[in-house]
Amino acid sequence: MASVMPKSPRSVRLAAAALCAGFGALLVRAVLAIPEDHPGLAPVVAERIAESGVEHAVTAVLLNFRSYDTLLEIAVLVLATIGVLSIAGSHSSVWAPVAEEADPVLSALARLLAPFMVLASGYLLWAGEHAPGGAFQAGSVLGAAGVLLALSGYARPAWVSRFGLRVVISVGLIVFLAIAVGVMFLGGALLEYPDGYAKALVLIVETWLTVSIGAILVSLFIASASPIEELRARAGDGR
Amino acid sequence: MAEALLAHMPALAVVVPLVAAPIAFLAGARWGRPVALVASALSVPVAFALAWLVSAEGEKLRYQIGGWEAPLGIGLVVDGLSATMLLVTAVVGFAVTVYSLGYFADKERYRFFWALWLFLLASMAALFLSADVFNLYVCLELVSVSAVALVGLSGQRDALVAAMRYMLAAILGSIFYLLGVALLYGAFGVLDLAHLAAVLGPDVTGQAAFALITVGLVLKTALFPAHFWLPPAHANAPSPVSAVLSALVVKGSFYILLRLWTDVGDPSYVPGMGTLLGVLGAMAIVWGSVQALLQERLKMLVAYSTVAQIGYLFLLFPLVEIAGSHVVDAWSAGVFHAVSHALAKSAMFLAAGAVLSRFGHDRIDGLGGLSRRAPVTTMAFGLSGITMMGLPPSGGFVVKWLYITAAIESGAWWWAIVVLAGGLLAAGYVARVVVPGFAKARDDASDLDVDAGRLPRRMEFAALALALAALALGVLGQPVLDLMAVGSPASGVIPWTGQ
Amino acid sequence: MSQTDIYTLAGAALFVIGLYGLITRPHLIHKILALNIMSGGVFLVFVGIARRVMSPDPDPLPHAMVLTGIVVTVSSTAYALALAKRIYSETGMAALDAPDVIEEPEASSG
Amino acid sequence: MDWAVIALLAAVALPFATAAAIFALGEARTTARSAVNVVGAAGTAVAVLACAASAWQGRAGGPLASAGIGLLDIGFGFEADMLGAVFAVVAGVLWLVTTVYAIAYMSHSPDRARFFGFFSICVGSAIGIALSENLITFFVFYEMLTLATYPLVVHSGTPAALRGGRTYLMYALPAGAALALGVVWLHVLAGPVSFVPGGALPLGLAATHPVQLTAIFALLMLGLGVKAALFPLHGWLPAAMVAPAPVSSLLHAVAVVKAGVFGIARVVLEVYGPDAALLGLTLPLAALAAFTIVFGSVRALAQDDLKKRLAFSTVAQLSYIVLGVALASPLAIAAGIAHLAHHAALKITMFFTAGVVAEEVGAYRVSELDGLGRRMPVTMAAFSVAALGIVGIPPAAGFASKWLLGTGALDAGAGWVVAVLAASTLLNAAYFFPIIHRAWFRAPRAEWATGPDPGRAEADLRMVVPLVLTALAGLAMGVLAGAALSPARWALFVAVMEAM
Repeated sequence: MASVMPKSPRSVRLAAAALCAGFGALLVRAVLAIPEDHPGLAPVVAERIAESGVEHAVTAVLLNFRSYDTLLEIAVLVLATIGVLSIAGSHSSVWAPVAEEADPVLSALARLLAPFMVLASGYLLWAGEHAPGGAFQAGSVLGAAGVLLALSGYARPAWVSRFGLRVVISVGLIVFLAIAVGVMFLGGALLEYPDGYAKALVLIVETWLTVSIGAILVSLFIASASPIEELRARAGDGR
Repeated sequence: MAEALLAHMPALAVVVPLVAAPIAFLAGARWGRPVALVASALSVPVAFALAWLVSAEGEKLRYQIGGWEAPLGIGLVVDGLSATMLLVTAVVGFAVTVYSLGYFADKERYRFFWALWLFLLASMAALFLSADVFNLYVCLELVSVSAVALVGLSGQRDALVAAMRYMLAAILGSIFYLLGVALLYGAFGVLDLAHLAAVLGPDVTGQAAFALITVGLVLKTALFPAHFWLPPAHANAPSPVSAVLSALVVKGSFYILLRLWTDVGDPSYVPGMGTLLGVLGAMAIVWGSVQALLQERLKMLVAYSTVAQIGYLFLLFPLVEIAGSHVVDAWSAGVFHAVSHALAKSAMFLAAGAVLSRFGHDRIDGLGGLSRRAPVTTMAFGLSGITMMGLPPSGGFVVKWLYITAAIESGAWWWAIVVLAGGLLAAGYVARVVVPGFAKARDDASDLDVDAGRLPRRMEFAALALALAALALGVLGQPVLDLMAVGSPASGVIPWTGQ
Repeated sequence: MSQTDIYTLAGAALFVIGLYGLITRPHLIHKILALNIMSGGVFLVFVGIARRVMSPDPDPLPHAMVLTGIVVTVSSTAYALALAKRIYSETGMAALDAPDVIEEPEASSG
Repeated sequence: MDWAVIALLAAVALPFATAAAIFALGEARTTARSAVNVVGAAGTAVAVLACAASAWQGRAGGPLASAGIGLLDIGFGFEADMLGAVFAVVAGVLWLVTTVYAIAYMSHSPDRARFFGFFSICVGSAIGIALSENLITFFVFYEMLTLATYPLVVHSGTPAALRGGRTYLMYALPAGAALALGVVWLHVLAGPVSFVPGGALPLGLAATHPVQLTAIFALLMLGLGVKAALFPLHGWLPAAMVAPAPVSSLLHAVAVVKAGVFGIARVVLEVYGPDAALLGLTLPLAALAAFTIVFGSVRALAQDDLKKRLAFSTVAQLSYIVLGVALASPLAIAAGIAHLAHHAALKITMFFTAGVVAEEVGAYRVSELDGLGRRMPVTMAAFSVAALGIVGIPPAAGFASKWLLGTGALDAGAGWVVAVLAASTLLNAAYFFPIIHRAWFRAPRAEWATGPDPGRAEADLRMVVPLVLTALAGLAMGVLAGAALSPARWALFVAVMEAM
């Protein structure tokens, strides 16, 4: 962006340094006073993990014990995406190919890598049940595959319409909400998975979340990226 | 069936707008409108049902999400305070929705408004119900991102810059808050508010956590001197958004402060904190009012009025700390102020927005003869001004009454002087708008476009209805006072007593 | 000094460094990055707290919170970046204030 | 529900309902609006008279009609008692008369819906003040009155009007703040304060908290003194004379200013009671009132602007009421309360007249009134009766007030008051007689002879009839002062209760 950006005045930097020193001192004191032997909630999680439907403690917390956090977090993600779309201009420019004339080598490599990334994404999704992994990691890899394709000129798969884009972005949240509310009709509380169904429901949620997260990350990337003409024009200014 | 439905009311308060939000997003420019209208209309009976439940029960209700009890799971807690805030959110939200249907006549340009708006309503409901410090962080982020996105929605230059400033302040506030949550968990090993209250002790880490959280939330609440982001954001947002930002969003972070300092701990947990917040509040009242007196644009004036009125919220903390047996008065004053200011300020912004969208400008010196050209809107503005001034009969008067009572009872009469002086300053800036409205109509004295068409009536009357509601609180406010006292520190118990 | 302290102190240091950068750097991208550094510091504090349990597996709760926090941070960062970019394309400026009147954000009254 | 309770609620609610209807009907529907206005005012007049009747029934300590709604431990309540009924009847009945006058007077003015709407709110607030059962309810309506008067003061929208309005707010709003502080403080100290004849402070409070009670008294007097136009808080009243004539007539001679003196009466007699004298608060108040009487009269002497002269006369006359209340002997209290009604009828007549004169012949100054008696004999006759009444020439009502006040002062051992009365009477005469002299005994102004109709110039009957009626009422109150149910007799009843 702008090539010359003046620094803040010296007085501001001094004040900032003083402020940060103050916070730093407070933090050091507070952090060192954290009790070393407090078990936190780990014992409670360990005690109840068998009921969660998954074996990995972090996944159990994320998708069952504290699944409400995760639900709202997906809402933040979808919300931010809508926000980005709302200021990024029209849909069509969002989905315009980023690179019109992609490097043939890059393009070929991307096409080669993409299926493996989708596969890796699937593995991460499945592994999350008992090891580090899960929908977010899987979605990130899926998103990375999409970004790669976008960079190499495949940004707009033929099936993505405007409505289709909106569906893909929000499907994870909608499925999650549908299950969260649906279980209430079976007599439970919000997000209370019926006995024995936890594993299946968690998997359904995670699968659709993976799809949405992937789509969202690609959308965010493309919406924030500058069209190639604009980049070129600016590069021209710089010369 | 009805009983089962009632049992799920806390969840429904969040779920109704939260489900509607992605649906509105899918539905697009045209069909997002009815979706939003239905969802925000449904939120009103849900909020009333919760208020009724809490009143009937006479104590806190808990709803454990996922069936996992605290401290493992996340709870929704409905007490008088949260029910009151939900009720205000639902009522103001519905009025603003009705207003917005008229305001956003350009459907295509604002096609994302409805989804963002519903996300904001959902996140406010989630925030007011959450019983978990980390879940509150997620709620705060939902609130901030949806609020900022609504500010930037118009895509106009000033709005974008204001949104950016707001965004940076909001994220910074969230990070401070989150660090506080980390330290709280480190010190006490729980996240649920009630469990936290039970184990909270005089602990350096805990005190630092409270301080960090307070810094973060003060930033988000725009308490002086962290108010720098508020006036441009609230003034440059589309007017219905301005209304909700000033009426509800700043109250969200204040609500968490209130929970922490009066429900989990008390203002003496960190020595001097109550007084510091009160002094900043007093400075906000003076600074915000003086700035409002100097503004040239109506919406900036109203935004600075918000800066000032936020100050009143924070007088609660020193008075709760020192009021002794009269803690009820101080606590009720702050909460009642949150309610009456929400109604009055949203009315004021909606009125200002009506002026702006009908006459194409909001320069204060060009509003001569306004009372003749737009009597309903002028009336709405003037009536909400009465609440700002704290004159009877209005909700603002009850606030003033309670604060002065608490101040005199605890011998700290200087807070009473602050309250009264703030009322007089408010009269000054309200008069700046209302007085020229009475000026004789001369063609050259007014910039009000003679040919400007009529506004949709629902826009003018949405503002008037909210202003009248703020006024009615001053006489018929007892049910609200009763409601908010259920299960709160106002019922006479403060869980944590510092040593 | 325990393992926990190393993580948490490092986290605190990142927090403070980010805060300094946020205040003193006028460039919007710098500010957004500074906020990310601060978030990273907070996450590190969480990780340190998770590590203190004297068992082979760390406390899962802080980890879950960090994961949630990361997604939330990603979301808000994405929106902030999009906003910064839009501001640049509208105004040609990558800072909130005109370059000659840059102040720390806390002190500017907008 | 009891008829008396219905009357009580109707007396307070009807003016507000009328206001709402007027706002809803809007500017264009003149006939419907006027009809609603007259019907509302007539209904209110009936309601306040019914309140007076119920107060009379309960005068001997019987149950009074009351109604209210609770908020915190504040409680908003109304009660139809003897003292309140005086002010309620004065405000309610004169509203009906003024409405008729105002409909004619304002018939060519813009923004009438706004004007009559706020006018109704003012009257409703005044009646609310009269019938308030406790200090908080009183305060609520007092502040409503403050705000609702503003649009009427600035009604014409001219720069002068806006200036007058600003002056008014500069006085009234800080006064409201002082009053608020005093009311809350008293509430904290003494608990909920209902108005009770003979004082409402808990026993022994004056002995234990003399300083606080004195400070509260000062705050209350500061707040009430502005509307009562006590020196040095009177400055807004002459400035507010830019308002249209009906406003000056009903509000600035009756409803608004008497809300202030009525409040002083409530606080001194029915809150502090004997404690006021015990704490040594009544003598300074009486002295201030006496000074205001002389000061207002002297200032009136120097005014050439007719309405301003009347305004300063009002400043002086209001303090008669304050003085009577402060002297606290039964006769003096009776004088104050009776004067509340007497002055209302007399002064409203004079302001009606001033409005008619300004409208019909364009005369605003005393020096422009030469020979007006020949052009407007009926109007000027009414004016003269009222002027003589205020000066205290028997048998008009002012004489009864002054007589009671003088004897009451002697009862209270305050002989100096008689001197103040004598001086004031001379000054009254000095500023009113020239007007009467000019109107009746000087030759008409030359330019009137050349006008299209050099003869009679009486105004519309809808304006003349009201001012004749109020002049006659002023006369009757004096002539029949000894009759049952006259204001003077009524006031004596109240005074005996208060002084018990």
